[in-house]
Amino acid sequence: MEKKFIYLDNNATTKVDDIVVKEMQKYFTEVYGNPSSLYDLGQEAKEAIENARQRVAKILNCDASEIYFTGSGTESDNLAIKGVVRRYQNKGKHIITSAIEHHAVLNAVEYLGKKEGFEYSLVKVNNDGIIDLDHLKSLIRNDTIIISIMYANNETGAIQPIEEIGKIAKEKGIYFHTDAVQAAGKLPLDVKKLNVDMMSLSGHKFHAPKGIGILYKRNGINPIPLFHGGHHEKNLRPSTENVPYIMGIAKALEIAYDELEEHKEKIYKLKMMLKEGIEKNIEGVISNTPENSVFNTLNYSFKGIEGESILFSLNDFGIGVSTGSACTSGSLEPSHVIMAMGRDHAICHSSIRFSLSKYNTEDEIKYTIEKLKEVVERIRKISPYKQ
Amino acid sequence: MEKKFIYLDNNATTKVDDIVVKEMQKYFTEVYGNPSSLYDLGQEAKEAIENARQRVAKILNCDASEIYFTGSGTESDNLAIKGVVRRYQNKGKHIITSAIEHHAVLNAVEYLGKKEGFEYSLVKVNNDGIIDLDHLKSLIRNDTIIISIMYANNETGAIQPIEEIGKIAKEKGIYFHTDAVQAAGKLPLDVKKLNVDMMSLSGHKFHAPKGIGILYKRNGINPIPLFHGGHHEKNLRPSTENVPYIMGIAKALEIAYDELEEHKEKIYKLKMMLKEGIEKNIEGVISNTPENSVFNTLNYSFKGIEGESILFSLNDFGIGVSTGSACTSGSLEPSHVIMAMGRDHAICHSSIRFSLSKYNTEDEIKYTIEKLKEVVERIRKISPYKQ
Amino acid sequence: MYSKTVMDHFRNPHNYGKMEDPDGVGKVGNPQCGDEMVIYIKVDNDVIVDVKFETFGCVAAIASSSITTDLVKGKTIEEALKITNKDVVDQLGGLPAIKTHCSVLAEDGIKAAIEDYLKKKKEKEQN
Amino acid sequence: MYSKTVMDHFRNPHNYGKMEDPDGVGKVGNPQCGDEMVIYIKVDNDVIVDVKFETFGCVAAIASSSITTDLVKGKTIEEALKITNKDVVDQLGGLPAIKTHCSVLAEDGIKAAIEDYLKKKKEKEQN
Ligand SMILES: Cc1ncc(COP(=O)(O)O)c(C=O)c1O
Ligand SMILES: Cc1ncc(COP(=O)(O)O)c(C=O)c1O
Repeated sequence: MEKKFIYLDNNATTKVDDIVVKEMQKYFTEVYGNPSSLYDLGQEAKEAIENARQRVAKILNCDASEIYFTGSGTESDNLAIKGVVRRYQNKGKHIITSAIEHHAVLNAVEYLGKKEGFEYSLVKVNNDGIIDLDHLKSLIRNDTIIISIMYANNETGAIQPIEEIGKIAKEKGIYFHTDAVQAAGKLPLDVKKLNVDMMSLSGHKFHAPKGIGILYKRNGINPIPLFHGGHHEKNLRPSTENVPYIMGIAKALEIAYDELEEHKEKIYKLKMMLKEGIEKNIEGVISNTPENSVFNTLNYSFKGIEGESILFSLNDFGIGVSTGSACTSGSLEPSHVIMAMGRDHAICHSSIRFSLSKYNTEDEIKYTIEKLKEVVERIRKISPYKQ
Repeated sequence: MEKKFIYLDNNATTKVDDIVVKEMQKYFTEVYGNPSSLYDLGQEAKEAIENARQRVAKILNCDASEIYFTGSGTESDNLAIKGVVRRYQNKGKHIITSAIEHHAVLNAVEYLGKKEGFEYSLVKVNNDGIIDLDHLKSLIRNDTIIISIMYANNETGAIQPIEEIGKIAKEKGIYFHTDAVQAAGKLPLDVKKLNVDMMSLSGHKFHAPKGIGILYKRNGINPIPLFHGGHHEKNLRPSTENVPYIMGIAKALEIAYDELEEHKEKIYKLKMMLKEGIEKNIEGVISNTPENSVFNTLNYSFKGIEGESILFSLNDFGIGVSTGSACTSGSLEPSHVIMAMGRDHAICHSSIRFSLSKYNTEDEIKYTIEKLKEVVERIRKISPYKQ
Repeated sequence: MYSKTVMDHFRNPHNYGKMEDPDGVGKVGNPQCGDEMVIYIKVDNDVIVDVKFETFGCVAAIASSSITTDLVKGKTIEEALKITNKDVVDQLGGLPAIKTHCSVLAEDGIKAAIEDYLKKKKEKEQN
Repeated sequence: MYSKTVMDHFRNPHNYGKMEDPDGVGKVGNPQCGDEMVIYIKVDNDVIVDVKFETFGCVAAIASSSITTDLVKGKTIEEALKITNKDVVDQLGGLPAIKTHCSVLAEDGIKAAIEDYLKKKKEKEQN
């Protein structure tokens, strides 16, 4: 038990699936041609990535021509949002997003606000961390060009009413982008059903590597590229294509959806086990994860303790969890997501996220509950706020 | 002989070195943590990439804090150029680059000209495809903010006088960026000697994978990021770090410079063999590669034949070469690089690039010369312009 | 990228080379633009009894020339004039969109050769 | 990220817990900001003979509290007042820059406790 690291931070990143690793190998040293090259070695690479594009399109229920491979989830988010508002700014300069978005969306929007003359409004969430649709409607203006709302939140796992938001956007003729980075492999990605115009995915959240993303972009929308260069990805994302990772992300997405029911059942069971274990064994816990959440995520605040001290204590037992999102681990700010849910500051400082994967086991969860209880009790002894 | 593909298009992309492939593996499935995560699995990944950064910095003779990992050469070029001119546009709106740059630079600059109110001038090259320094000087204006000139040209291999351009830029207080994508692994990258403020590299040109780039950026210069998000790469390039490829690019760069003399000797010998073979055996050839060129590149025009027909004919013999750059293979335009050298249009349509690597052998070169001769003779029979 | 038929015609083009004493010659395109075709025809009793081409150009240009010579050989002038670039593309099993102009050039080439033949014929008749 | 000394103090903090009948108590920071420290001291003949802390906060905050209690224990009031956050950081073998404020909080905490002690002493003397 002590030897293997118990990884419960799968919303931060995931282990690459062995099958995915295997899938990629031949594109490093055998089919290593440039897909733009006309000789066989290049065309083989070209066919491979076009095949991958089709397989991804099938899962998203769209045309292969609407799938673009990018370098990350952050890049997909920025490309969609900056690309569209820069292109269509003559139609309006107003952006709507939410208070619980990932920084890849929030900081892009903030930059557009500060430096490029756009205005933006943040939709509120309720106590459960779910978008307030009435508030969203009230924010729509005549000059609103884009709405960007995430599909599932990375910190709490809360699932957002994307379909409804899509309908509202459609009625008003506003472009709708969703950051589905945390939904991939967990929720259906049918872009038609979801009423989305653009959708971002990131490979490393579903057992493909870090450094590959996908942007679904409905045909007819023409974002301005973030970078200019060759004709790759129809000029939307120039750069010699990352063939191995493109093959990897397609494979990983296929595995995730082929085996979705199986993973869902297994992981949800572990989640419920952890939930019960925490709520029955530990006092003074506040759940930050609503009922309507992705099947792998649980977020709790432990009263009287700052989250980081739990994180490091669990690490001493070989258990990996996070406070807030990994991307803000260098910051002292309490989680903006938990804050937006109206929790007290101190409670926000006390939050810990557990995010599971298909690789976790019941033994790991049992061990985690046991150690978590020990850790919380130990640190509370040091705290002025004992329970 | 017939079985193995003879790959002579290493300026388009390269085979990933087996050692590099091996180096990356453990970061997919063992050290798969997010470098921003605080527990051991994350910190191990963090230490790995910081170590990679230091090793890269050593080769570039700069501080590790000046090395940024990006998603491609194109991204590095765009980040440097767009980032700097957007940040410092109050100092001026004029950009200088050259007529022979890669599209990653040319199209970025053109976009800035068309859409963001910048002006640009293109430096001419001489018949050998080398920057005309007097012309460059004459283009400098009071409001010039950046000069971007490539270190070695991808099509002809021509080496540009970077050191001198750096001096001129420094004297005038103009930022200087060089696209060193084709120089990496072939020419010294000492940024201090080269007098550069920023330098772009791309992994897949020196046996690391496609989809990883490096930007050297002197401390004190603050480009505006292309995308906004988390705090990765000091906010300059947010996105969860591509740990395996970062380890791969560092390893590949080390191999390239540890073994530089050895590769140089071997590859240059093959280049000379090919050069002699072509010039002695085939009539009506025009060299597009000057004396002062990288040791792996040769570019010829074959009078009376269009390049693509040579390319496909050589492919039939299992030999991979290119016409112009891979990135423009979808285009009908003659090479803008050969055009800039003042060659006749027809000659530009007739150019073929041979670019070698450490994996090529003498037998491959002999076979190539033999087949090239056959192919050229065959196609000339079809052409109205027989020699 | 290219169909098997295109590659077959490129590898083994039909009817290439210069023709001695042609009845009509059409020259279209120019090497500055990357493509030039010269089409030669021999006509007997309004039937194209022989045809040859010389092409400077890409794979698609060479294959288009080759197939076009096949298409017109044995046809009457009238029939040959009805051949369009679409026929050329169809016979080749398709061409990449960016290469369509090669088939147009081939159509233009054969038309130019016929025009030249008709002009010469007229001149002869007038003499 | 953290030095071995920081982790040692975090794992086995010295002198933590509530003190019965302290001579001085300093409470600094607040949980809204993510850090709160309560420092208790017992003083005999101007010497800090015992010290305890209770901290809500991160690893650095807990370790800073712990080492600070070590630093002041057995010191005179005068000596204890000379201890700065830099001493705390040095004794811990360094702190990440972003966590420096934890050492400042510890310095503030011990000063607040001493102040409280001095104030109470004065009050007693005045009575
Ligand atoms: C000179 C030069 N610059 C930039 C690039 C673009 O690099 P990447 O394909 O990694 O975006 C290339 C090659 O593609 C190149 O040859
Ligand atoms: C919701 C969400 N969006 C975007 C991202 C950014 O993805 P990437 O790290 O691939 O840039 C993440 C995770 O890092 C995320 O959780």
